[in-house]
Amino acid sequence: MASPDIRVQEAAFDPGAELSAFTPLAAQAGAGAVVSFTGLVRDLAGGLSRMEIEHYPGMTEKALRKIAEEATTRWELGPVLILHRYGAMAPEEPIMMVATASPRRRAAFEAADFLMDFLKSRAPFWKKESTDAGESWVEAKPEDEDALSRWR
Amino acid sequence: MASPDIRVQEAAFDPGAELSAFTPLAAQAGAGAVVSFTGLVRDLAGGLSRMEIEHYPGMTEKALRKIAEEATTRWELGPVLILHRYGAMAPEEPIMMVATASPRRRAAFEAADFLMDFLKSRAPFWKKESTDAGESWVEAKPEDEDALSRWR
Amino acid sequence: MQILYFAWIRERIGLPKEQVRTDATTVNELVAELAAREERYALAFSDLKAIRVALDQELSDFDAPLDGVREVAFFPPMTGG
Amino acid sequence: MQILYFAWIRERIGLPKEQVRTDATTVNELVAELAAREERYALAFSDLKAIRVALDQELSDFDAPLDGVREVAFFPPMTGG
Repeated sequence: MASPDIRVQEAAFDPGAELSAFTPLAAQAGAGAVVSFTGLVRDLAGGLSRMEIEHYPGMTEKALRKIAEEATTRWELGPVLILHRYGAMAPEEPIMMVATASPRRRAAFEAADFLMDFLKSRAPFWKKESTDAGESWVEAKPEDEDALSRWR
Repeated sequence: MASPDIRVQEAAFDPGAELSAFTPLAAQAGAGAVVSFTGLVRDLAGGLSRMEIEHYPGMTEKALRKIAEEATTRWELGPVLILHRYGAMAPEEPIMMVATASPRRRAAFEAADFLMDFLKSRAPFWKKESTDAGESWVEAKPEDEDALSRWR
Repeated sequence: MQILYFAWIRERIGLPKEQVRTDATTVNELVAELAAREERYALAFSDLKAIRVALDQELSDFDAPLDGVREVAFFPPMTGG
Repeated sequence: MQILYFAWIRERIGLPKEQVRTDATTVNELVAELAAREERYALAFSDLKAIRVALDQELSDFDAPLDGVREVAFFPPMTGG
């Protein structure tokens, strides 16, 4: 199996272009099921002017790789993609994406879900929102930490 | 909320191009989470030369629309896409795709999973595989029918 | 009444659809009528557990009444996705 | 030992990182030393439940030993994805 495609980048990306590149790799690996998750900058309170993501350069790729490897030991997976941006981004822009592929649809779904749960709470990214009212760090939700218990 | 985008077509499609078109609609609808599932023709036994999908023209779109509407009543969803091909297709080609969008990632995942479970067992499509050994209709798996009980 | 057949049921019977006059009041009665016609019908309907039925394009049951139904479709369990 | 701060901890302390000489044997001892330095450190470390620690880029605990550790990072719970 190919090693996971892990990218941590400042540049914007097109989720569709990523899925176009990913799908043939999945097919060639014998997968019949491809699941993708894309996270977008959302203007929750209204008036969001931008989102800034800080990360821990030395640790980030390592943490993502560990999460991807854990997924590949749990499920029969073809290629795995994890792509996460840092820096400044505007509302509605894609922040990150994961894609999984498997011979079985349940495995593809579960693996993508797993990657997202662990990425949320175990990969060193922090979001800061800028609105008319000022800047504030997004607080972690208790349910994000709780979600990890689904995978024990 | 926009009505679900339901397409039943013979023509090939590009899952990436679909995701590129879907993602901005999701963002504009206030969704922060986009999930896609793509099904590919898989050469299970080796030697698959083609897959043929028969469907029930009058019923198919109606059944897909009903499944999509059930999903939108269960979860807070932005746009919903269900695209399914019929006719002849080659190994590794995309057969079908669903995409969901929601403010919450769990809702986007669950809705896509739900759409797939119901599409598998409640939408009138039948697959026939052609190999060197001849043609054969793909048999429904008991676990596909069982999967529906997850959503009671 | 229009009757449609799909997948291997269509192949066994050798027809995608046909117009039928019937006094059957339920799907089960209709199936019995069809199966009594010819060997190929009997063969197609030999295992009802492997067959699904739709009445006017809605999935239904074999004991459902046929009152007012204009289109009956028989097919194997679906295998899309 | 290199110490890194991220997000609001970085902002409260006013530094992304610093080199520190310490005899602390656990993360807890190191935190106590830092908090004793100045008000801004005390403020940053006032609620340890809101802080996570990584030792040499692996998530760790506050009672973990610092033997051989070269890089300690303090940050709030992650909010990526």
